[in-house]
Amino acid sequence: MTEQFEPIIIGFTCNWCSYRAADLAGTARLKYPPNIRLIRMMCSGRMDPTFILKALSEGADGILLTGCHPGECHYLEQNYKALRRYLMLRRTLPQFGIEAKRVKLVWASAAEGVRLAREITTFVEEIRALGPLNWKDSRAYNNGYGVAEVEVSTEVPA
Amino acid sequence: MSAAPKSEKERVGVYVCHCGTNIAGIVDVEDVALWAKKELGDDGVVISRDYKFMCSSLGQELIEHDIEIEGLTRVVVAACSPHLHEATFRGACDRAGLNPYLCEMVSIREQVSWVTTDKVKATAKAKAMVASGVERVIHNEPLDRMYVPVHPDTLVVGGGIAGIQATLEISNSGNKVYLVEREPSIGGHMAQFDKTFPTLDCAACILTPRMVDVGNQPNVELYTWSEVERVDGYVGNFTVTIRKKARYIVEADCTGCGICWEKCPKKVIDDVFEAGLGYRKAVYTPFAQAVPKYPVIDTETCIYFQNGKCRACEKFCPTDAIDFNQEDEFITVTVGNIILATGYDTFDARRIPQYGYGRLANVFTSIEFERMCNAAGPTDGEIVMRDGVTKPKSVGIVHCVGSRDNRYNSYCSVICCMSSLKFAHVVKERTDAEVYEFYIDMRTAYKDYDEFYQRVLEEGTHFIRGKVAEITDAARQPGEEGKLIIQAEDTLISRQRRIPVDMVILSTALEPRPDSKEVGHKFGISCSANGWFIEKHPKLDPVATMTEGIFIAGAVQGPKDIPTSVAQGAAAAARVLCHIGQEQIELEPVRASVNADKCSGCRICNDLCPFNAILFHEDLMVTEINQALCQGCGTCVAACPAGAITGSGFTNNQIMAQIEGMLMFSESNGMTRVAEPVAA
Amino acid sequence: MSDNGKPKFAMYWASSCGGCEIAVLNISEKILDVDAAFDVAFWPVAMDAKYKDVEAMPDKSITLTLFNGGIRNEENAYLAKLLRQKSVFLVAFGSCSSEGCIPGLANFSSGKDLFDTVYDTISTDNPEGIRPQYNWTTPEGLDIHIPVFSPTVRTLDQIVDVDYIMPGCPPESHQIAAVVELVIKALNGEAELPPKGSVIGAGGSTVCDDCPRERNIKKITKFVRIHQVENIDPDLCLLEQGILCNGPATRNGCGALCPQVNAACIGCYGPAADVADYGARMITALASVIDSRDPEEIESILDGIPDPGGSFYRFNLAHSLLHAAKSAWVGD
Amino acid sequence: MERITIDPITRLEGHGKIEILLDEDGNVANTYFQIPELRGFERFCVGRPVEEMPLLTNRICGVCPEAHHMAAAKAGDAVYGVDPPPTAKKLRELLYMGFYFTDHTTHFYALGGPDFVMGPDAPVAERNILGVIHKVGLEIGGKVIQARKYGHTIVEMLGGRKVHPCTSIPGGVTKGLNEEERQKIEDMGRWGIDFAQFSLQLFSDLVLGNQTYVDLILGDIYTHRTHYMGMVDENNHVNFYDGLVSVVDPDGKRLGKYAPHEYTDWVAERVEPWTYLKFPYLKKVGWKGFVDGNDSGVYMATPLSRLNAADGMATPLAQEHYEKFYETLGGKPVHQRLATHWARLIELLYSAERLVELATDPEITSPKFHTVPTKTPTEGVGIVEAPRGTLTHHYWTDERGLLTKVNLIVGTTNNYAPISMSINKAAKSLIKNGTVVNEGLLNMVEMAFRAYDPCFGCATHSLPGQMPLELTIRDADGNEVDVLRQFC
Repeated sequence: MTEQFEPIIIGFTCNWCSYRAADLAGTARLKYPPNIRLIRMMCSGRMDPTFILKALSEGADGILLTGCHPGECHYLEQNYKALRRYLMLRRTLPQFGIEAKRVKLVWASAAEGVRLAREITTFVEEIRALGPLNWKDSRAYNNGYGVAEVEVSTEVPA
Repeated sequence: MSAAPKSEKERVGVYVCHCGTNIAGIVDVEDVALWAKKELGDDGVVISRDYKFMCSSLGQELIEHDIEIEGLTRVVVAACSPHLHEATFRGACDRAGLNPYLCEMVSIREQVSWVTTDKVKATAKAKAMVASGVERVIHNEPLDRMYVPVHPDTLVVGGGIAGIQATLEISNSGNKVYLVEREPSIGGHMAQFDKTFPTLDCAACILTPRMVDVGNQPNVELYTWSEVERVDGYVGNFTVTIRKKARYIVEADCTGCGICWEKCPKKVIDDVFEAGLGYRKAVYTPFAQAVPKYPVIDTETCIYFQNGKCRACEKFCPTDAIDFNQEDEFITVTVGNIILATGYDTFDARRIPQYGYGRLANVFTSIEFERMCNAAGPTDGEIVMRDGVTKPKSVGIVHCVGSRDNRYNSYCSVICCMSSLKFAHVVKERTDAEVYEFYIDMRTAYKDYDEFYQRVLEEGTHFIRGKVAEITDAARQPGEEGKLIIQAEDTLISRQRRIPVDMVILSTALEPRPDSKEVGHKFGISCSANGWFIEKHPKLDPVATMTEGIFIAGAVQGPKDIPTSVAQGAAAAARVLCHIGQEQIELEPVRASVNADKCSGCRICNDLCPFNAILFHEDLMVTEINQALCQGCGTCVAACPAGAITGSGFTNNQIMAQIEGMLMFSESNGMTRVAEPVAA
Repeated sequence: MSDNGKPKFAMYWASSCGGCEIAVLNISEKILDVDAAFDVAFWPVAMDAKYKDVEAMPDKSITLTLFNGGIRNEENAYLAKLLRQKSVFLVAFGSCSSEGCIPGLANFSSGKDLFDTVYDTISTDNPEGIRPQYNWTTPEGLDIHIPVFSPTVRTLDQIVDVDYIMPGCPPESHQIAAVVELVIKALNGEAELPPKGSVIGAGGSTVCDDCPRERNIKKITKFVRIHQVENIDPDLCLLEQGILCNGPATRNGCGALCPQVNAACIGCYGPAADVADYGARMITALASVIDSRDPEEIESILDGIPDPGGSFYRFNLAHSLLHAAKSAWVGD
Repeated sequence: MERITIDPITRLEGHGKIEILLDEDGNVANTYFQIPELRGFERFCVGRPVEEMPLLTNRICGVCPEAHHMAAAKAGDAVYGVDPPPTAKKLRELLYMGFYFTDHTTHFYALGGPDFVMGPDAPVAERNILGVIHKVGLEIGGKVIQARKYGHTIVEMLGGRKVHPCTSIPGGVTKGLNEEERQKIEDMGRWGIDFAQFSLQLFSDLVLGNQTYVDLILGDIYTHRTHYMGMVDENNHVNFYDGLVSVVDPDGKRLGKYAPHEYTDWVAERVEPWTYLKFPYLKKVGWKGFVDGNDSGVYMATPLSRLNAADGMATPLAQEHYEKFYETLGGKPVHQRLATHWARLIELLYSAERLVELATDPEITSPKFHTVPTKTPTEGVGIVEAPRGTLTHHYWTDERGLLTKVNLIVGTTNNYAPISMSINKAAKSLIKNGTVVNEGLLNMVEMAFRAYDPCFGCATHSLPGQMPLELTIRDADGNEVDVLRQFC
């Protein structure tokens, strides 16, 4: 049997809610797949689409954005900005041939360790189902490996 | 395009904590440490150690030693969550003379060992996270903690028991307090009550001395019949504008003798203090022991203000203290800290039509009943039905009216069980009526509460566990005529029951003030979905808010009883006094700042800051960020289309490098570096 | 240095439209200074010089090379490497060589896709599905060759090390004139050249900085297509009128020409300094000021931007973090 | 077999490549003129909003972005089925005339001029504008610069930018014209009429007055009997911005006139495996290879073609010269490629006259310069006459006005076949039995080539292909006053 695909997922967390939820999940010894790697920011409002594109271009297969529930942002309303940026980015990614589903936004309060662990587990499976994104290879390809030209030269003309 | 490379090479130390077996049990910490030295050497890792307990003094000394002897310029500690020990390790760096913000923690316990079962994968993930920490820390910049001087004066908003407590604590310590109260007198809801549970001592007897103290405390500047108009500035230095509504009384001349309200011909129903059960005059003080003693003229009902005649009060006032031409005053004060104790409102029982409040005469709300049994109240403490004479033969008390009900408020109002028990006791004490309590769960936590419950049980009150479905006057069975029938399912015997009574008391829910959102915005703090103000931390920081220098106390943060409100008032005061004592406050240097040269004045960011830290200079057409007001969320940093805003502590370079680090090594090739493609 | 002791100057177009050359010409009398200060060593449109002449030059013998046009085929890539080798200062001149420009939008498609479209249009008579052959033998029995097509459009700095970047489509003539002046001064030791890698001939902020339109606190409730606007207010910020304008994220230097004739900035000067991804800046900025908290309402507002990829990566797809669509490198 | 490769043909166009294959006897076996690049606008414009096409297709060519801007704008109007207000159309045409004025001026003085004024056999060093100035006087240089500046000023005034204008949108334009600007344009136009007449006078003095040149023009080397194409107004007069496309055969017989949306009935493009560029030909006649004659679908689209395909010019002065043109060259159609230079000057005069007509039109300053489209967008074709030939943009969109398909047949492309033929003919006539290939040959090839004023930037939507020019003006003491380079 072939080895199953292990996606790499970058998660962006809010210092006040989802990062604490991750702490809580740990303290409660909840188990979730090791495919996710979390980055802490002060607020989901710090979420810059650049970071998502960066992670995807560096080889991540999926991105999980997390923030406080609507109305409960520790900075009052910044998570709504995160929501809007997320919705707008999702409309752009497909034009790059990247499934919008590879980027997901979930709300998780500091108390919701269980929820966060569950969301992570679900997301890892969703990305596993989508398969690898492999953007790093594309960069290699475009950064001018000679073979790139040769490959196309044999392929393009009829 | 990757994070900007650093010119001079940093000397990075990596410390991998075993945390006993908490980490070492799953993550091969020795391997991680060795790997970091080998694979991240090119990135500046010169020392990489693993140690049993990094947070122990020996662990910390290890770091200090390496900084001093090995000349580390950056430190990465792979251990537990930064929320536990970031301060610890930053402290260690500080002691060794390294700027504390050049230290990064990566959480390989909460985020790796505790949540992962596969040891190989756990170790690989730990490595990736260490790499991200190293790549990030290289881009960390030394940050200086910010200090702002603290103005010793304090503003307390809300003159209920929580606000009074806070005011007294602070003023008694010798510091000035401005106490602002919306109503003509301080005292709040507590002043309306008759007795307080569980001790049953009279509310007025314990409250009024405190009110008087406030009135007499020279350090307190009391502004009743006043509201906060606007708040500018930041912790240590707020500028507050107070609107002092016109009383039409010259306070300097008024002795509070009371002749004016005796003589006033206009009698009006008092639906604030007396909850609509009693009367007051057009010129009035809400209650006898009001502080301050000066009355207020209610222009809505005053004959003179309505049709220009009368002026009886003016005629009879012995000190000519009436001034019909008085106007609202605006007072601006500077304070270092603010305590919000604006309390709660009660649920409008009309919203549950099947309970008949407002339709069925003898359905009362808890506040109405409080006034009724108050010796100073409209019935001189007599418990009577609406007709004002008949004593009830039976009384039904309904819990959770508007609480624990998804149609209204899902939360528990905390105090209703106890006040309902108190009502039952009072009814028993003053009448020979049968008392029926309808409850969902009986919640009598805290000292002596359950004992009080037992006592009421012994007094013979009937307890029916079940939510009341309906209160009606439609008699169906003999014995129901002329009565109020309470229909409920008794879930203990799982039977529908119809209890006919003469009087019903609805224990109405506590609700946030209707204007809590606006107030929150005015002070730059946030409300939860249901409108209670959010504390900085639900357990460890219950009276602070996300906004430095703004504290909350009492029911404004959520339903609570008097003891807790008092405790919170004192707690908030303690926090304020701590600030005052420090004379200056240290602020986290995680702040945003604008590069004026890069700012195009597009104004994209101008509406993004709920703390009003972003201001636009029309003349220069550039945006600036007030460092002290900025809370460091980074939203404007992420929004700036020109990349003109930097967020210290979480710069683009730091985060981009962190991302690179996490993806630099691939598990598929045994966590060795993925070669960057070379340009042909 | 050439025989006459003047430093050598070169200008080359790779895959470009020629607008950059026109812009250089439009500096009119400043051309005199170029002539006075430089000896034009290689400028295909202007003077006779074959590739072999350049190949013959000693390394670093050309002092200043303005390279415009993107890297679309092996010939472009070869010239890029050749001129890098021969030049002291290599300048990525204009949007194509620095950001990829409009032709960079080709990176949303594969090379195969491009060929299949172009050689099979409604007016193309090509029943045998002929495609250009990189190597072809003529009936006369000789092999003739056309350059191999690259999988994606690349920018100069993705091929070789670049000293300076001069943005714009094309760079505005007054900016070119200023740069020429600076370089000449520097050669005479009268001025300092900016540090390697700097963007030259542009401002340090974004287009709004130069835009005379009135601006208020941004709150966007709708996006409208410019041709659907009844009367464009000539004085109010276009974004505030719902017209998608890239001014806030686009480096200044042009003088906000387009907004001044009621046309939106389309981003030809590329991103501001230290910006990793231009499109991301537009997305995050616009999304931040959309005036709604309701996902459905937000989506309906976003419907006003029917082509986000094209609108936000119009001039810089080739230089974006993702560089191209997956199809471009997968090849179909 | 021997081969001669001219690669790159600098001073002709940026990357073009000519392969001349000789047979054993040293005679030309065949020539291959290759265009080595492609950008694929037809593909990557798909998905874009149609209102952006005037901005995107601008970038096909930085030499004549105005032409693409106009064709795209007209195609956009057609897609939305919207008829721009008269003022909008006139503003667009006004901008376009400004562009034509600059473009034709530059070409004649920069490229065509030297060949005639100095004579084709004059040494290369002299056969440039400098030589021209020495011969005819210093002040011309100043005038040429003035003419170019005026044209660019008009383009910037109406298009917002000197290169890549940005004001045309479906339904009209985004900016109107105020009285002050109008007055400026009128003045420049009037100056332009004088300049154009002066140029025609110069041409007749220098060229027509000189029998060798006349012989050269009428000589066989530069003659091809092909079909001709050009846009005409309702009176069959030459028009650059709007009208029907008229097609005439080598005998001058009009095969018909087609509306933009009918272009596919008339034009087809052939693909050859040895070049990226396609070869358009007349569909009705069919492709017979690179050959002359009534049966060959090869056609030409240049100033000469436009005159051949029309019945006259729409402005009085230009009309006079139109008549003189055919009298002098022996009736319609004129097949001699070098006559294109003369035809170009007649168009120069027309563009100046038209500038004044439009600038003095009472409607031109009206604030009604845009109509908001109301119909659902579908499909549309826009055609204008680019200086280098008929330019066709054809768009298909979805109901949101996003492009689903794009087809472009661009100016110079029309002339790819005839240019190849001219090169071939020039080579054949100049390389006989191993004649040493020298500068002379290249010059002759170059002359054959120049007549078309080819711009392969347009042609391939890929490759800049302007003719080079270096113009140096010196004062009496020989000091440089101004230097100007232009490649179109």
